[in-house]
Amino acid sequence: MSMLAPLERFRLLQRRRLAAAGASKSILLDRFRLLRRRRLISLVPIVAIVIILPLLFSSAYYYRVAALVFLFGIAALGLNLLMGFAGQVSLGHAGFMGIGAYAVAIGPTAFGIPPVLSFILGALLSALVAFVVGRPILRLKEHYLAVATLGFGILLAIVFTNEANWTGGPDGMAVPQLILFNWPLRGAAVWYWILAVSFLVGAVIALNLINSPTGRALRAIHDSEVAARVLGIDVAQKKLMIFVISAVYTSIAGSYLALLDGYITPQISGFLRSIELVAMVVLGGMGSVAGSLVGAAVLVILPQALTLFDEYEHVVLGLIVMGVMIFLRAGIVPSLAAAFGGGRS
Amino acid sequence: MSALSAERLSVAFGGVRAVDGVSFDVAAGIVFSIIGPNGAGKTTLFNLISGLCRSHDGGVWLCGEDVTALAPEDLARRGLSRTFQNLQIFSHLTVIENVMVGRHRHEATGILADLLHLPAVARQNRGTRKAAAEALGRVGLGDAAERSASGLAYGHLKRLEIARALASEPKVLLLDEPAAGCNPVETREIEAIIRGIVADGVTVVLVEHDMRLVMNVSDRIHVLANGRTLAEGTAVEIRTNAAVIEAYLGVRGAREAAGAVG
Amino acid sequence: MANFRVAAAFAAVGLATALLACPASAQVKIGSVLSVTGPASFLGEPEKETLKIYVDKINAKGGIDGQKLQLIIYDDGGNANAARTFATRLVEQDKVVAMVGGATTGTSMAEIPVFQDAQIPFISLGGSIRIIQPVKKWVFKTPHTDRMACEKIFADLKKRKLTKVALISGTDAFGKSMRDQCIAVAPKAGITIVHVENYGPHDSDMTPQLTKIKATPGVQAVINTGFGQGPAIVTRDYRQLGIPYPLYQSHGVASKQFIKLAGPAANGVRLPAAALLVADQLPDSDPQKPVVVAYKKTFEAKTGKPVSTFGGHAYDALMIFAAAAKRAGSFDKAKVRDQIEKTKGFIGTGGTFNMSPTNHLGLDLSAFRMLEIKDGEWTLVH
Amino acid sequence: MAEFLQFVFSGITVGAIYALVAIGFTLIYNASDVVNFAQGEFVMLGAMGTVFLGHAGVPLLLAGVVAVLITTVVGLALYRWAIVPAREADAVTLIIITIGASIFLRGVAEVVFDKGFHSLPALLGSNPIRLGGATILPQSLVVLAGAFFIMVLLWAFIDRTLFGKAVRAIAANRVAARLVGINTRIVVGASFALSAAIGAIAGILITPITLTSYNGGTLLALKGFAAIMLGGIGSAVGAVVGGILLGLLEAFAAGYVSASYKDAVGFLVILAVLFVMPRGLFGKATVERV
Repeated sequence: MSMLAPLERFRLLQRRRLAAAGASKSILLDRFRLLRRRRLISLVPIVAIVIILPLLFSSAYYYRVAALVFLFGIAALGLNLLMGFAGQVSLGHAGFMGIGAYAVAIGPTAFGIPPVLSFILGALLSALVAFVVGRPILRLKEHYLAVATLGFGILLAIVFTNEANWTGGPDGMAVPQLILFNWPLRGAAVWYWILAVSFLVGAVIALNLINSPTGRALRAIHDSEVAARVLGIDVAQKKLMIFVISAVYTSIAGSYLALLDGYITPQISGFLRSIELVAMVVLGGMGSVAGSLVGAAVLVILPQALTLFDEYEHVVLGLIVMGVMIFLRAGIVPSLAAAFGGGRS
Repeated sequence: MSALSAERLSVAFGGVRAVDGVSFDVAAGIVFSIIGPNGAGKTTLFNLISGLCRSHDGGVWLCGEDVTALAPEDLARRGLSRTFQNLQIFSHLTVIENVMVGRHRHEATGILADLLHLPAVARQNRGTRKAAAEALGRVGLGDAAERSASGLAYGHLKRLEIARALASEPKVLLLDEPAAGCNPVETREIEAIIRGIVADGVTVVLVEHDMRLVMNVSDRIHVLANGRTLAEGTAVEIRTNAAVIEAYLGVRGAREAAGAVG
Repeated sequence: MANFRVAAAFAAVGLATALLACPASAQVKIGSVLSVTGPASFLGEPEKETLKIYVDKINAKGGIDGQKLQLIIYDDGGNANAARTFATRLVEQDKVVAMVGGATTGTSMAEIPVFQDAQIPFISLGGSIRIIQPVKKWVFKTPHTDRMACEKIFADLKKRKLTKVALISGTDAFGKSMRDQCIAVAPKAGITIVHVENYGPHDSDMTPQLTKIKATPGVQAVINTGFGQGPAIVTRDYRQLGIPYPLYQSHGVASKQFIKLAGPAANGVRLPAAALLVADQLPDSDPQKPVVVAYKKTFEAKTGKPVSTFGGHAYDALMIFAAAAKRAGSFDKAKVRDQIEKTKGFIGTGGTFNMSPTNHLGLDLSAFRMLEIKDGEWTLVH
Repeated sequence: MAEFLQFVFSGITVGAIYALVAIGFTLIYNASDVVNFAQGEFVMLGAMGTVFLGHAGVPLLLAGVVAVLITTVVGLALYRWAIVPAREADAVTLIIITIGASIFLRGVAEVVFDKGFHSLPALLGSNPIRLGGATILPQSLVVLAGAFFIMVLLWAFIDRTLFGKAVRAIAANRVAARLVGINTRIVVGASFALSAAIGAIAGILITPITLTSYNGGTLLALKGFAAIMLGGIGSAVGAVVGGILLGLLEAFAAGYVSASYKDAVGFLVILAVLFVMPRGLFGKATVERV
């Protein structure tokens, strides 16, 4: 419920703004242009897909795969804000997935905190951790930043593996169900809708950010830190801010994953998971909101499709990853958008 | 009160004294040019003033305030802005967004408001966009506003940097070779832009190799050679300064300069 | 607009994938999700080969009640999330009547809710006792639990009058779980654990940990719980440091590969394992002998690889299912489940299974044999 | 004291392994700015290739040579078919390409070889050397010597030969290097080939200690990557010193702190070093021109 609040508020605001603007045609047109400028229009096809897809689904399996696509879309979107917009690499983001996941697992079982509250606390804890480690880590650049974030992620994975009294150790632990108003959230279809809507909310917030003063400052930092600084942008503070926001996105995705699976193991925060998140961002397209979803879709759906190839699965997966990056080097969405529409995405 | 003073600025890189005890004083509302042969330390001097590197000695004062140890972003908030010799364009942004970033120090919404796109953000975005469009108009790039910055020609990028710096409404503006790579027509346009900026009461500090431009717009000229001050004076004084002609302009330049005076 | 086209293309790809995934056969399907790749691939690989061989064998003999089996195997790479997705796929898409395998504890635990919800019998190949305790209606398993391995080792220690032991364990799931079980059952067995050490599953040198064990006073024996390459390195380093106490390994290294990797250092190591490893040495009176000899011959002939107990667990699970289906007279899931639970006196590679509503494993300590490695070969300790 | 010495020996053993793996990263990085995430697969290919050629009856020495050659060809192929077509791409894209290559190579190894663990015989036997109550295997010293040998060779190669000059020129400015007539393709291609060969040799030397399997390269590469960051990327000396330091840190952490958290201690120290020296112990500072 708490996750839905921002969306509700957003709609309310939109409605209020529309009402205030009156309904004259020219103003509506103006509004449309504004919407376009805010790029919210890029979400329209995604909304359409969210609504149409279930008509094609013949079983809960499809719902689950689609739900996972949106789930990893949220995580990739968070990482994309950091990598694609602010230009800062993180090879340890799965660590935040782990924090979110173990928050909803440990909170209710060890402390009796209701799952919904644990969910929120997990996001806050991730934000806090990101805030504390972010300031020193983000002073580093490029490969050094990469290894520092990598180390951070591995540290968290080690903690989740070793503190077996809390986490169940490498075998993992069960996660209590999320119950909203006496209605247990179970079944892949329910999660499909929750995750699709959550992704859309996350996408709206991301698009809001991108076109705000903060967002412009972040994109500026990506291209030239020096120029950003002489224009009065506190680069360290902005980087830290986006690191925290990005961590919250990823943490929320982690919480969802734990609740969806009902069971988690420390793999959730492992090095391979971090790399997978980075690959989603880069495959889909750095700096593209739709790209985050497409990148997630590719890496979630491929392993399902590639079972066809049996033992050659990984050979084909490697070839596809290389091929996409060689031929669509800006990422799938930006490259295809440039090829088809000539427009920016 | 002077808009900008530098005192005994010095910095060395790997034993080479790039800037060595340079002092000067820029009166408010003038064009103050810094010239010198390649490697004289002009850009390094800009970096020292704008806080990108730190002087071993002396200090910098902006409108009477000691700003010696301040970071670039703090200097920007106090009204110092600059452009770059090697372009520092935000190439993933559109032209107008580049300039909108220049408005950053005048934008006041918090991160939560930004995330939720509260009405205040929309209002402010409109204001920022308007101011940015104005700044673009002043450098003659009004038509290019919605284009991608990476698609602009070199000369236009130079102007884009000026517009971006202007949008921050600086008191003192450092221009690092704004006319580099420009043809004579474009150079005259840059000259007009600089005159317009000064007319608005902004103090301009200019590093430039195009002598005609320097001589035309400068109220005072400061000459560097090998990191040290060689001379300072008005255009006429510099043109006739024997040491400057010797060290910097060379024989051919001296004849040209003499011709220009005559 | 460009965005829309991209999104549409993405939807089309998704749809195509979905269509590809549609099955088209009317045989009786049984599913398996194994960790064929990843860190637990040494479990998944022989399990996969075993299932393939024996499903073919069953079909060659005309199937079960005239119906042929179709085996669907997915590789989860050792990842619990992937395991759950594939489990959902088996249930929802492939419509399997039973599931044999979930190679590790972590993946099995993630899969359990899917089969519990769908009410489909699930025979896991995971090691931990958590899979069947507390009892879950639709979930069974065939491998011995790590608790049994601890008890077997402790019993052997008592026979040798050794009571003070040091533990060294891998931080992987198997090693950690067995370590915890050993610590838990030690007091009951009259064993004192005087020191505990860990190592990472991919470490290449364990001498610091073993040095500390060597320096601990009073140690009489050392137990290493772990699987994969770690135990081989522990064994080698153990000899390098010249530690004089007996070294026990777990059933996690019950394959010839361990002896090959550890080399001469493996001599003298003891471990609890199923009779399968010493098939030829069993007395002819041993009821397990025909079963394990047959399995060993078949597996080694078909794959050219030495037999391991891990593949044996898959054999046991498949055969328990087949027998139960035959007894049930149909592939009705509930009836098959009831029959699996009524498995009595079934002789498999792991021992004799006697399941009940409260025991979904059905093995007792006698299933384990204590082996010692002598001159690079398994030998029975009498 | 004997205990302390044993931890030192353990650290040297593990550190030499990290150093040998780490050094493979430097040449490719110097020539192309690419951190090659498939470097671990080169290590694996060298080791598994030798093992399986040995199984096929090829004498081990010959098997090793052939495995190194095969890996070298794989390195060249990686450059020719994956890096060249994408050469204008940015660093992160290139990293993802090498990650794709590493998945691909692991996939191939899984099919061509097998999924089991394998070992190779130690070069100087497996009787431990005893010193002051502690022991070390001769193979540890072989690995250490190998790391130093390759380090010296690489240093001489980069500092003393025309090829090395070309590599440095390309590292400094690719376009300028091309303008003065350096065939960047040949030089960078050769760097990939040499890095692959170094990786394969590393794989053969360390396998008697670490054992090998089709997916054993990934974690080794991870530690190697951490080691070069500690030492300073691009420096062969940095790679070796970083590797040995990391090994010693882990051994002492395992001995005196907690074996469960020894990897954590390693990374914490790397983080601490980077906060003080943001470009590692031997990294060169770069000045951004504005």
